[in-house]
Amino acid sequence: MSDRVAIVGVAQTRFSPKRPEVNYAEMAYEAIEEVLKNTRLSIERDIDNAISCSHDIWDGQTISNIGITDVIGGHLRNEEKMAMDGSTAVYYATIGILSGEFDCTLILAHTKMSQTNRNIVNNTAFDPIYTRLLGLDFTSAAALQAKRYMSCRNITEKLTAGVVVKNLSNAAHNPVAHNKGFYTIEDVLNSPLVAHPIRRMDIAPDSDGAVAMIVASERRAKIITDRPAWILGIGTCYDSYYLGDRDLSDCWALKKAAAQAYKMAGINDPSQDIDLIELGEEFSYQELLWLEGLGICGPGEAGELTASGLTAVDGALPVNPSGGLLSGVPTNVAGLNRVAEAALQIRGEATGHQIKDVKVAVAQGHSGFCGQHHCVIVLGRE
Amino acid sequence: MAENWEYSVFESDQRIVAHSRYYAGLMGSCFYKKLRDEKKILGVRCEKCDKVFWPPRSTCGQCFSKLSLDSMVEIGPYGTLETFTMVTYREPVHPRQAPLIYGIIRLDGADTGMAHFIDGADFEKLAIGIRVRPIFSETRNGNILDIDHFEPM
Amino acid sequence: MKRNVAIIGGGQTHHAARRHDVNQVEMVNEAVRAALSDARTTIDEIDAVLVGNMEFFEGCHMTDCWLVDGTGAYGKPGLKITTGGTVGATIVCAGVHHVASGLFDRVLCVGFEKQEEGDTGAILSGVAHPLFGRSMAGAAVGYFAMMATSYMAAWGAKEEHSAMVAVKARQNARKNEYAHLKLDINIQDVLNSRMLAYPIRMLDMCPASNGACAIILADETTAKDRCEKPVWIRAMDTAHNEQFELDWRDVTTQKSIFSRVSAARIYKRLGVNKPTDYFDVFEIYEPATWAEMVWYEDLGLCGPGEGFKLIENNKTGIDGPIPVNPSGGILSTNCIGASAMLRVWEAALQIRGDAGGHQVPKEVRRALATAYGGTNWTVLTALSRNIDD
Amino acid sequence: MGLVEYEQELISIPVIVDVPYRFAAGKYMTKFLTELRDNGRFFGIRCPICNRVQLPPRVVCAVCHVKNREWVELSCQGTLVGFTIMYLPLTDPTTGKPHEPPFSYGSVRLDGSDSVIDHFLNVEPDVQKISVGMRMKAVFKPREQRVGDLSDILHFDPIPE
Repeated sequence: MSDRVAIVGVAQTRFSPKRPEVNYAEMAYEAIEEVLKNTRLSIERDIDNAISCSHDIWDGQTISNIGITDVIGGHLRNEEKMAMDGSTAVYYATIGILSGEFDCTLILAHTKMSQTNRNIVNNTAFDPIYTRLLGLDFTSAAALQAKRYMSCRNITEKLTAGVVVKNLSNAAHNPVAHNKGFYTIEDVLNSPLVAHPIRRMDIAPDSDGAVAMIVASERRAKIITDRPAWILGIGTCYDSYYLGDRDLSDCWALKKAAAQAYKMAGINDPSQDIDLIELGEEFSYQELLWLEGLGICGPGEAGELTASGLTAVDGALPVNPSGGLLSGVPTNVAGLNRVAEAALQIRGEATGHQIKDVKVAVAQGHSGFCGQHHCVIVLGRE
Repeated sequence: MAENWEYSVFESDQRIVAHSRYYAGLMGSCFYKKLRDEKKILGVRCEKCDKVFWPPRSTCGQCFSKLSLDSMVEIGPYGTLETFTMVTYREPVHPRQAPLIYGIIRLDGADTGMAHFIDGADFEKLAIGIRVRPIFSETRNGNILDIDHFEPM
Repeated sequence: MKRNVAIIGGGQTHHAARRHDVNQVEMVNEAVRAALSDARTTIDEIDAVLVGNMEFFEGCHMTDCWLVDGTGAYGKPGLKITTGGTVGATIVCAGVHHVASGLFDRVLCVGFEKQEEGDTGAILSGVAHPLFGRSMAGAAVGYFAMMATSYMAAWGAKEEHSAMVAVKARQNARKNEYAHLKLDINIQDVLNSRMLAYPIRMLDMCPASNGACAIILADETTAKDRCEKPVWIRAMDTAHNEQFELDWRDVTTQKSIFSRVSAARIYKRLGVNKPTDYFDVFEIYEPATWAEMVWYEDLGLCGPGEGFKLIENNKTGIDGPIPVNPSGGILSTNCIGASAMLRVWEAALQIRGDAGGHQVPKEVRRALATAYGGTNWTVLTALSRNIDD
Repeated sequence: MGLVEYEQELISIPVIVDVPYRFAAGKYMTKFLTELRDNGRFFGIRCPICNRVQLPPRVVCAVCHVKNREWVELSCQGTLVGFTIMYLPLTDPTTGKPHEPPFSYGSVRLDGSDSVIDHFLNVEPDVQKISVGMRMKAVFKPREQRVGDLSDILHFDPIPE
């Protein structure tokens, strides 16, 4: 990119299974207040655009950005709500700044998963004509993908359990995570089957929380911080819709999204050029499948790669040192938090789980069941 | 303000209930009428891609060709199991009681799969690649539950 | 903006109360194909697809994923935005940013609503805060009714004035082959229509429509290369209003109001002194008749309290000096996710001279489109025929 | 092909989307709703910068981008600032039945507040009998019927001059 855009500030609420004492606006404002304080920016003076990320049906409110207009600084000003994973908000904020329209954009993603039932909400993402009446939800759909992927690629349940063990122990060092601890592969394999082959511990738990981020043009970024996390590449891509349309053991759309982002960032060999990855594993198998989509290894190789320790915090390519989504990050917030964690690593601010010398980090998020829409963001220190 | 907070947490239980009705369109109506009245399953062929899609669709997602009603072809009724899972939890949106088995079935003559229920066999006996056949519902109303489930042959 | 952006094509469905012959994917596809054909472009040449829709109205989550076959988004970059009634214009705004960024040359923007499929009443009551007002089920009609009583009390307008707006919209719609409510009605018909909330009658409100609109945006090189009549997007401005203070219905309020603030900003940016001289046609988002008169005033087409005189003197008719909504507007067609995009597209058609039966009988160099949604939000879009105009 | 009839019935699929929610009122609305329910009192919140008293209470003053802190008890009396006569049946949430139209409905600005409450007006549904500027008073349901919602207010009564 000829003009550059950078992440200049990040704030996360603590993530929690349930925040009964706050409504979603108050929860969102915790993150907004924090990011403004960290960057010493004011909405009135500095922020010229706001992008929020959530879904009406999760929020239980029609046009649910009504509920955060006040706290995000939308009154008489610009605000746009994306009904997608939060990673896409970073993508769109970058485009907004590159267009020359904006200099400094506040991004917010929030969801209180505790206030409703994820399976009922997600069932409405299935088309009402051919699939919704079957009662499918994201867990049962993911299980169909997991079964296909694991069978076709000879991925054992031990290998996916390894992802859980790694991410939950990583989360133990992340102060905002809520699902964490030191478990064994047996612990994971002994947890109850939810939808074969997916077990309870393979699933990202329900969480409440919000993440706020400020993205700025190069000119502004350099004034705001001496440690900007530069957005080097961005990419998104839609896959086909129906479960039966796709080769579920592959993730074609992620490959296309990654190709766009890598080309822009000048990444030729992702397995060598990337120092760290934060990706959206709502289910443990997704970490392996997405790693293949991100070009880190060939089809079916991600399981052994993970078992070898390559993706551990002390490995050559740490993946989800924050604990990932398995550590408890709400839907919609998920991808924005991936970008936020990658930015914290680039900025050297990942308290408790900082990886040494991260120069290039990749964040990935997805929307829809089994990854219908993918977004890839490449961040760099330079 | 937070210092002397004398109020207990206030939560309110509510529902949003929407009565929706979704139209299947001309091609979808052909599909459901054939299913309901004749227990036949239709897909649609894209000549350009040389592929047969289920569910039928009036635009090929791959090449954006317009597909007409004349391109509808009968597929199945037998098919091959591409993947499956057993769901152990219960939700009000499920039309049948857990544990229930979902599968994706590629019907003979089609290039894409259909998600549906698998029944009539022990879960342990299921495997990717086995042959299955549809069992149609006794009463059929013109929706996807007109197929009750698929069972191994 | 770093690059100039033009509308190089667009299309819409024939909007209607019932579209039982198509599903959502197919309905959207009609508009997309119309836009591609109008722009003489193929889907392969589109770099990104942006979708706007209020999916809660249909009871569908993540519709953008379901619609990939219809929108042509399969294998392409894209995103979905939901900002209420404004969303169609917000999507155009997002498309403009995409093209201006230099990363995309041709972007397809799609807005739609298939209102008959969902439960509009249940979902509209969900707009209210769940713990403050939702149980009262106030409904949009009550809001515009209060705006109307305030307007009548403050400025001395009569129910006949709102009826004139209602008649103008539906008579204009009769000239627009795509419009939904094409009614050959007169003032008396409006005044005889069923009272919903005094003084708002059935014919004072917008219908619930099924329909879609698609617009293709391109950079300057592509536009000049590929399009005979590109329409340039000169400026856009968005203003929201805070959650609980809905002051638009108090027409005498001295507070800063979204509509006036946004108009002032976009006029300043373009150097507009007198909007009625600067713009040749207006396509505004008027969910109720009275809102159209308030828009006249807030956009500066007349002074405060003079809006009803504009309609009384037929200034805003299709052949008047300040044509407003020659298309028939929202009062004739309201497919929420498409509504605000239709304002932009209809404004572009006027500039191209391609509006057909509802083309205004004068030269159109510039046009202004407004949007309305949420708790009093707007997006304004200024369009021109000449790139440096 | 003979597979398809062109003159055909059009299939539609009815679906009830029924989503449960447990909404948290949050810190600000909790005090407002609890006081309304338990004590029949109204509380607003004052912006430390512009001083406007907002109802319902909320975390941030949207105009000044600052956190609200100072609670203000409001009167149960106020002034009518807008009204309509509703001819559409609105559902009464406490009974689940429609509120029999026509009825009067309006916005009342409580004394001491800068915001309004929209509610039923206990006035004959006749435009000649309602006017902007009328003084109004909140009438509450009996304590045992109150749940912590605006429907705890039965309606607003006009205050005789």
